[in-house]
Amino acid sequence: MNWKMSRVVTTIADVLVAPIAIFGIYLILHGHLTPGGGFQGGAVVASSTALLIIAHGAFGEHKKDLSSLESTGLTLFILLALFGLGYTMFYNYLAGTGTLFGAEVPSGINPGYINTGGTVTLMNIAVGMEVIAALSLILWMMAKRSGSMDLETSRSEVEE
Amino acid sequence: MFWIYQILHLLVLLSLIVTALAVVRFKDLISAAISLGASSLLLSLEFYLLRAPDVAIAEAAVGAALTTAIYIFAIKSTEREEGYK
Amino acid sequence: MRKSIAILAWVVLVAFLIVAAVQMRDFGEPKYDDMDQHFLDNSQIDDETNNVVAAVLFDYRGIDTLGEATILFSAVSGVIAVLRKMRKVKRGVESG
Amino acid sequence: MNFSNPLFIAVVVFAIYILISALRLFLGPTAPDRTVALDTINTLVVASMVALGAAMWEVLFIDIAIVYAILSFVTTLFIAKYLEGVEAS
Repeated sequence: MNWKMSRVVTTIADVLVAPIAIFGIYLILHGHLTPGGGFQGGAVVASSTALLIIAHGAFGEHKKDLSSLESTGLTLFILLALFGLGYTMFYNYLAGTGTLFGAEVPSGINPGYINTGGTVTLMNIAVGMEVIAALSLILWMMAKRSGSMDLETSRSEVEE
Repeated sequence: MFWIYQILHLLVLLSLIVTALAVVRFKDLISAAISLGASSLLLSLEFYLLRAPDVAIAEAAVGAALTTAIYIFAIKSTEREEGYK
Repeated sequence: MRKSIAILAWVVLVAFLIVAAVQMRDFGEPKYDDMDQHFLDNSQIDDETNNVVAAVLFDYRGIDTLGEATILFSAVSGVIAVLRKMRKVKRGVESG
Repeated sequence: MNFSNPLFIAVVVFAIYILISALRLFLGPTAPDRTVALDTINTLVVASMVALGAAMWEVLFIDIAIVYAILSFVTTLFIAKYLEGVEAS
């Protein structure tokens, strides 16, 4: 596994990375309306990272960036939970107040609006940040430290 | 016509048993990883049939893609054949 | 001896599974469903979300999600701690 | 749900094909055979998910089929790269 993949795979991976990441971000942002949420969307975005790693190799030094992104997500999640502590923990203090993500939902069956949800939407984003960073970091560390993904040689040089 | 849904469950669960048995029985670890991916995919289809789309997405993303990738990195770093040494 | 113990354990496990499968109730009919009906009725009023699963996951049962996120964090910490010094060893033993 | 929809019969046929492919995955002598069986199972699962989403009249269930189709490509790519490395070396 010490060579780059062929040009067909590299091009297809480059084309496919953006739709996968956008679909994962859609799953995260619409977590309070459709099936999905922070964990599922984060896993989909992390699989786009896996596609990049398999096509181009585990290049660069991203350990500190990913680690700090993960810590930021978890801290944001805990802070959002703790801000509702005047009532109980995880109290949804933004729902229906008209501020950020605070619009009111008409009762009954309706298609749903993105500007609702209160802290649920923000917690989806926080958990999504954490899961993206955590799964990407696990994959990247495994690929990098196993020593098999440096990708300094191309395939034809290996065959010769 | 509800029996057609029951037949669907039966077929998917039977395939799940076949692939899960393959995971345990294979000595070739890469074949076991492939079988684990197939088992995870069929488990996701079963969640889909039970109308739990959230769990189906999570199972497909984590079980099928990321776990297989991590297992293949681990097999690449160690040995392919299972054995006692 | 080991084989007979294994067969005995297998028989006991299969017996318990058969008893559990016979006693299982139909899908979608749990024994207690008071909380389910409360969630279905009140999630649009309490949380302003249309997805009841998201409301349960992040508001009613938020502590469980916090535990899940903490487990993921500790898993990543374990991976980093295990794989941190592997590079030095690889450099000393083999090249590439 | 209306179970008299003919799409359910199509999904039952897909499930029979999935069972046959799972048997090939169990019996296949080499790892490339099993990879091809896994890819066949992936395609059949995506097709049955789309058919079930049409039969159950749920638009959102198509999203899962899209996720599935994308992620199965990544899985197959990983396995193929490992097998390629083994055969070359």
